[in-house]
Amino acid sequence: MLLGIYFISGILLAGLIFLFPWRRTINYFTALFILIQILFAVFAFFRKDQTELRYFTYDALSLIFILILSLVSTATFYHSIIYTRDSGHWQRALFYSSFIILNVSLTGVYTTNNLIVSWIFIEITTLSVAYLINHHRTANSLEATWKYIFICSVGIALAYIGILFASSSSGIAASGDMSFNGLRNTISTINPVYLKMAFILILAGYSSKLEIFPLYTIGIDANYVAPSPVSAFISSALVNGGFVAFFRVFQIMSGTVVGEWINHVLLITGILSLAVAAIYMQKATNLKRIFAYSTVEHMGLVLIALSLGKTGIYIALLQIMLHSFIKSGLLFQTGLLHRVLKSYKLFKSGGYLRVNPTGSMVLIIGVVLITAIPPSALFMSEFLLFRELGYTNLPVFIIVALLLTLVFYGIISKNLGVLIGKPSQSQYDTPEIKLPEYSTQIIFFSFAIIATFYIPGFLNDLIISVSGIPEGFLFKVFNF
Amino acid sequence: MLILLYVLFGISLVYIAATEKFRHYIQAYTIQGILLFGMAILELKNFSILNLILILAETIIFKSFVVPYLLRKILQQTGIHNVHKRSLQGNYTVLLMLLFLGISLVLAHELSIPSVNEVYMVIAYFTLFTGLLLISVRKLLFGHLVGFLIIENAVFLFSIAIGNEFPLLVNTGILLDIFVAVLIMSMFLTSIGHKMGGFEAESLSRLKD
Amino acid sequence: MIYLLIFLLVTAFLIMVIRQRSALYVTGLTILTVVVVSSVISIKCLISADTATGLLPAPFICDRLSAFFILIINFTVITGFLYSTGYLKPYLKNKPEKWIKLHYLALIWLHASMIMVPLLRNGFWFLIAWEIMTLASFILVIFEFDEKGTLKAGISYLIQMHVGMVFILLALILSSRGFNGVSFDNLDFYFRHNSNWPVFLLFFTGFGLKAGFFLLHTWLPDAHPAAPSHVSGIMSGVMIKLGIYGILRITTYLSADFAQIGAFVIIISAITGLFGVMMAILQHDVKKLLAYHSIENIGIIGLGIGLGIFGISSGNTFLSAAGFAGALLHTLNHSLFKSLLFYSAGSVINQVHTRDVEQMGGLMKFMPYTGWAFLIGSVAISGLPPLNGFISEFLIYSSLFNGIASPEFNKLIILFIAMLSLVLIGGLALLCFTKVFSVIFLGQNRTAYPHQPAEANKAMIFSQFLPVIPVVLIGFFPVLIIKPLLILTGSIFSLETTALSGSMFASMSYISIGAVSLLFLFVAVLIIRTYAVRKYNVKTGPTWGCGYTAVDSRQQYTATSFVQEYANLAQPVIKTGHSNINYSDDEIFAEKREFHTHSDDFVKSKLIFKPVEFVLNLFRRAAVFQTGRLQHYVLYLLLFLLLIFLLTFLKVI
Amino acid sequence: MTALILILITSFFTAGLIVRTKSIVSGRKGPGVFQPWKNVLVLLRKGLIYSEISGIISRIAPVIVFASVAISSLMIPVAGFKPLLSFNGDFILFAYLVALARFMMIIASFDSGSSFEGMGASREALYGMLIEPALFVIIAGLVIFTGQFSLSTLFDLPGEANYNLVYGLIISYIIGNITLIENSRVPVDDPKTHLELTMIHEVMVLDTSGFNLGIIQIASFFKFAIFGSLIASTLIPWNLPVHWRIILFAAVQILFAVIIGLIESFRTRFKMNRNQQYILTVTLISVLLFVVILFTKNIF
Repeated sequence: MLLGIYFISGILLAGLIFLFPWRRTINYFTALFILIQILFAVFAFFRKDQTELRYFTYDALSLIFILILSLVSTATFYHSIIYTRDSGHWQRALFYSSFIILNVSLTGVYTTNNLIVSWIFIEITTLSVAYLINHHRTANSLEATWKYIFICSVGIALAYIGILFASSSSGIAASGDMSFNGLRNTISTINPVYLKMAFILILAGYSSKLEIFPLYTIGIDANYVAPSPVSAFISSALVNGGFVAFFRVFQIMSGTVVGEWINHVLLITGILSLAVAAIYMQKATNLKRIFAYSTVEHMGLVLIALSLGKTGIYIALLQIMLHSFIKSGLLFQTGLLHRVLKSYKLFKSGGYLRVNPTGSMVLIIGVVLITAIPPSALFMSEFLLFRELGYTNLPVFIIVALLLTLVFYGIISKNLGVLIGKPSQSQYDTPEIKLPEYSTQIIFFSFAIIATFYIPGFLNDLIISVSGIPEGFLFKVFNF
Repeated sequence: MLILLYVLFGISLVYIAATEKFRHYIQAYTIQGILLFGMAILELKNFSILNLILILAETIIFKSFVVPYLLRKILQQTGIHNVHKRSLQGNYTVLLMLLFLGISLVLAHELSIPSVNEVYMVIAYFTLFTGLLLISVRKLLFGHLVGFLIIENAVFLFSIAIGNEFPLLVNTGILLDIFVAVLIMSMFLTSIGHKMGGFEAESLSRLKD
Repeated sequence: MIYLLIFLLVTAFLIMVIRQRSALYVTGLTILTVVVVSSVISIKCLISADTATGLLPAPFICDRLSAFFILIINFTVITGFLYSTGYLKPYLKNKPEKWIKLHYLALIWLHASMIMVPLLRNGFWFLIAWEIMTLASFILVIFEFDEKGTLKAGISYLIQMHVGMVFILLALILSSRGFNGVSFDNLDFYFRHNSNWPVFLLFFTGFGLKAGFFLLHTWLPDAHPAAPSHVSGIMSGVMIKLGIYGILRITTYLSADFAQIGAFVIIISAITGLFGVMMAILQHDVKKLLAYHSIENIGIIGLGIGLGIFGISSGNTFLSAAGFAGALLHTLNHSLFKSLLFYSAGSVINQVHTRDVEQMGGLMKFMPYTGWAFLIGSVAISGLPPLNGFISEFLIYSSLFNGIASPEFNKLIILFIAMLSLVLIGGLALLCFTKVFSVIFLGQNRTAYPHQPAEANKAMIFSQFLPVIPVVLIGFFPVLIIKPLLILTGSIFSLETTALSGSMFASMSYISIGAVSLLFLFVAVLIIRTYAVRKYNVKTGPTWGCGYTAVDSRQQYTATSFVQEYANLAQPVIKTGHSNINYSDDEIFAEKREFHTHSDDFVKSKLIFKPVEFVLNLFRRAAVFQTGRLQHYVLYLLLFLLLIFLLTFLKVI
Repeated sequence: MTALILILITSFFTAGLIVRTKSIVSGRKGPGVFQPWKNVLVLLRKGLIYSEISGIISRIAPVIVFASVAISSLMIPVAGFKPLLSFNGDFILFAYLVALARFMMIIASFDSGSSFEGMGASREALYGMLIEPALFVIIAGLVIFTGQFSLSTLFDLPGEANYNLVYGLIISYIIGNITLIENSRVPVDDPKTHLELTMIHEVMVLDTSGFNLGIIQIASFFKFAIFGSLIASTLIPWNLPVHWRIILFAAVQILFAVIIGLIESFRTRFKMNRNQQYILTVTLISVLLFVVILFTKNIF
């Protein structure tokens, strides 16, 4: 019922925006939607593990991501208001309506308990995010959008074939029960070869959403051309959507006979993603592309973590959660940077520190956090990751450490260039950035810092219940 | 009867791979839609009336009418008719198709499971590969779109082959998704044509480091 | 931990919002608070017999080793901060205000993290403190980002520290397999059941990167010149010592392979020391020179540690106790005189706006206090009596000769090498510091100064002379510290030092006598001289020019010429390159020309830069895969699937 | 105390003896044995002239040079006569006090801003650096040989079981060479030359005058006596009666001075760039001695 209200109100509001396409009304409608979304998130917490509308369940995993979504989308909305200030009416209407649909569909992806429904919602996110990416309607954004839709659709088609393979066992086909539970129950009857096919197709297909190798490229392009609030949203909430869809399949399959094979595939994919991110980052000349590659890197780490068993799942969830906050904060800040420096290009911008000291402080904090330098809580998850790797797989440890160092170098050196390098223009416009605009970034960043020392109990419980590790695990490792 | 449909489907794929006129693509695609409808009817034994309507919508209406209409409209708007550029000679494309057919045979044989008709799988794999091949070798965006549509056909074939009967709601969702995807893609295609004055994939390679 | 961090975060926020001037006070106050609290704790810790665990909340553990390092850190940070109040004044106007505040903030964090590093044993928290330390110092280093090369130096520093962190992490993780937590305390168990040297080597690499041992030192000579002087002083004085701390900490856990480890440490330290000082002599950038001297001193400290480990292997308590004590004392001493030297150099640079010693000269007249401070530092760092550098080198020498006296051939060779290198280091350091002191402060200025140099301001002078007090005290009265030092060493490394303490005490008292009588004799001769020449007016005349009367300041002996013969001698190891422009044929009247020499660090150019450049080039070439074409992206998908199929088919995965 | 007195006495006549030897060999009558000291006494009673450029360093450095050499002489044993300052590791203090003197000499030479004095300083610093290992290698050898750690006992070679006069002679040879280098004598340097370009020690004191020059001269006399005493200690058995020891000591000192005089008479000085080779040769010989001692003690 709750979800129904949420869906209907979302769709209604998305439609209403077109009926009343004025700035003020649009903002009100979207604000209303955001409010509904937050309320939904709150109520969902009280309905943990209940199923609604047959295909949707508020399990621990979905609750985590609904929480992140509602925070990120609130912030995105706030920044979008400022960003779309000068857009045309229809452009803005399209923007917000797509944004609402995107939110709704992401909630669908997070909460659904059905393989196919999850697939449907993933496809909707692709379609709805297209208009957000194409907001500027320049040649570049058209190109990126085209690539995004096309590759995503091809990828998702593959994923669909994968799902078909997964359901190929006699039992599931007969009952037509494509819920995750159904799959879990019948999975042992499926031919392992088909399972492998299914897994690899789903992984490759969803890699476009997950922003990992092989289909990471479109994510980079999309991040690059999209308005920066949208980039932030893509890098966090949308990527999380891909993760949830993939993770549910993974969690079921990892328990089977092909579990080990899956771990190996994940390891290979993760390292490939990491390598791609590390190598291409060195050549990137655009701030947003660098951050996009950093997303690829983090998702690669998440995959590597997933291959490490229960603790790995804990690490992956922690990593992806923190990454959502930090990366979206960073990209919001990058948007503000663009307003000052007028460019994301590294060789065109510089001296940010002089022009916008407060903003550059925020950027510095963000960069520190994203590179997992303490006090970033990412350090905690990466520490755990390295711990597991050190115990189980030393060569991978070394490769990952090397690649991370490269990434570290890339991010730090390129950002420093922007921060304190030589400005190319003699005079930048005086920035008109009000203090509240930094607030979301600062809040997100402080989440990421505080998490090093304190993870809220309910959140920790949720992550633990998803990953299934023993209760006192963290205490033992960290002597909290 | 069924085997004839398979063969016809395969021929249509080869035709698409070999031809150089977009008009022929559209025609072949229309025929494929009808063929798919036939296969679905013949394959699925016990279907309800609702399901029938759905399949009808999916194949005949969607694949044979709406999409070809859209495609034709694009062609009219842009005035492009021929594949005048591709990265691979037509001969090689056909040879590659042959290779893929072989691979599909092997794959279908290797991955066979009792409950699934192997011939279906062969044709499904073949369709999938053809779609991917088209995307890889064609240099015009229109060709890519057709490639994507063929991949969607492959998906349809797989779902018939593996024999899933998804609940109606879900099926509608899938249908709607694909439909909207194609719709949006064609819209973007048109605007790319306007913006960039052409459909060459070359012009869409500026986003890189 | 949490309260401390909250406190620091609140200060951080406070500093960012308040005005610049108050920010300075807040910084001072915060540093003072941390200093007082940590000093009290560490003194308690030093006094109490057992390792006092109850003093601090959970993740912190204080023992005497950490207490010792904390006290050193506190002293240098105080002087550094005081110095910065004067040093930063010219920068206040032309740097963004936020940047200055960030600098203060980083200073606080650097201090706090340096205090935390020795207090933490849990690997996770330790690494957090370690990384914060790196980050804070990085921000401090790139303070003058407008200068050429600063950023590059800073980034190279940051990356190398990161690599070092990975080594430490790896070592920690490897050694705590089978434990729940990752902690140094697991080493005890690990070392008792496993081969010791591989993990020790990993730790050594990680900590050695911070400390600047040979091959791992390349960040040091770049970062120190780039940093403002107080930061160089703090970094060189204490931060790199935390690398030493780490090595000492690991050493306390060792339980086997002492001979191999000791030999390794001695050899690498000998090379480090020699290399550091050999490079230092050829530098004309005063701060770079001092940075290379830090490497040299790390080598000396490392010799002490190596001797200590060596001593354990042969059961020679004297050898190990004197070695460790020498290392500890030299750590303290170096923090004193190196910060002193960096401060003085900073005062000079502040006045003459160049770091090139060849453009200085005659500053003793303009800045007498700074000159005196630098002279004292130079004498001390050269290890000359009666200052403190001598005392620690004396301890290390004692340990060495004690080892030599009871020999086995294999060990003897190593000790012999150690001795030779220590002697050579001493001689070379003398060459180096006579050069740098003379060229900067004596004679006349070689080029015109941008403005008349003036004495540094009071804060700077005060903080320059603050370290002089312990430098002189330890130098003249080593008797006062030798017993506590040996007790400290004994309790850290669980050695029986009472026997050693007696003979050492005797030696030290004689050294004190010698030093004091030197002073007395000096004063006495001065008085006699005054008495002897009382009838005459002390006259001044022109410098003897060998009959040539038009002597001017450009004819003075320069730093380059002073070390010319040495440079020729060192040519096989350190190439000194020239850069000059030849005359062309159509040039009838010669244009103005420049000639300068430079000596490159072959480790940096050959072992670090070349491979890195190669790899980065490779990566740039890898970009051909990024075509921006949609078809290719789909092809990647196919290739990926193919790869996985193949791997599966070949049973690789 | 006896040791100090003996060193003092030695310092009074060695320099004169050298000059005397040289003059006799070259067929001149020459000055008296105490002429150098008379010169010094004259210097001590003269006024001071400083360079206009020089500052405080020129004024204090000579005093420190003198003081540190004087203090270092307190540690030198004379054939069994205990020195005043004697403790484990005193040779380190000794070596470093000499180095302190060198440090001060060098910076003092730079203080006047001269175009010559730096040359001497450069050479002094380099040669001092190069010769220091030789001294330490000898001491290390002696430490192995005797198991002692103090100058007052280290040089008691003749008292050791495996003693052979050859050791004493080699050590004397090395220390003799060290003396020549430390004191800038022929063949490393010619103190009587009048060309600033080729001088080492003398060029460093070009701008030093009067009392300051005097005490620097005294310091160099001291240095002679110190090394002479070390040679004597290695050659004379320490268990002889006191008077024998004093007589032998005097004989050794006279011989030492005469030999130096002879060397200065008959040898030419090296080209400046060959000096390093010479010094390294001395170091090499000391390492040889060390190896021989290793053999003797069956450590090899």
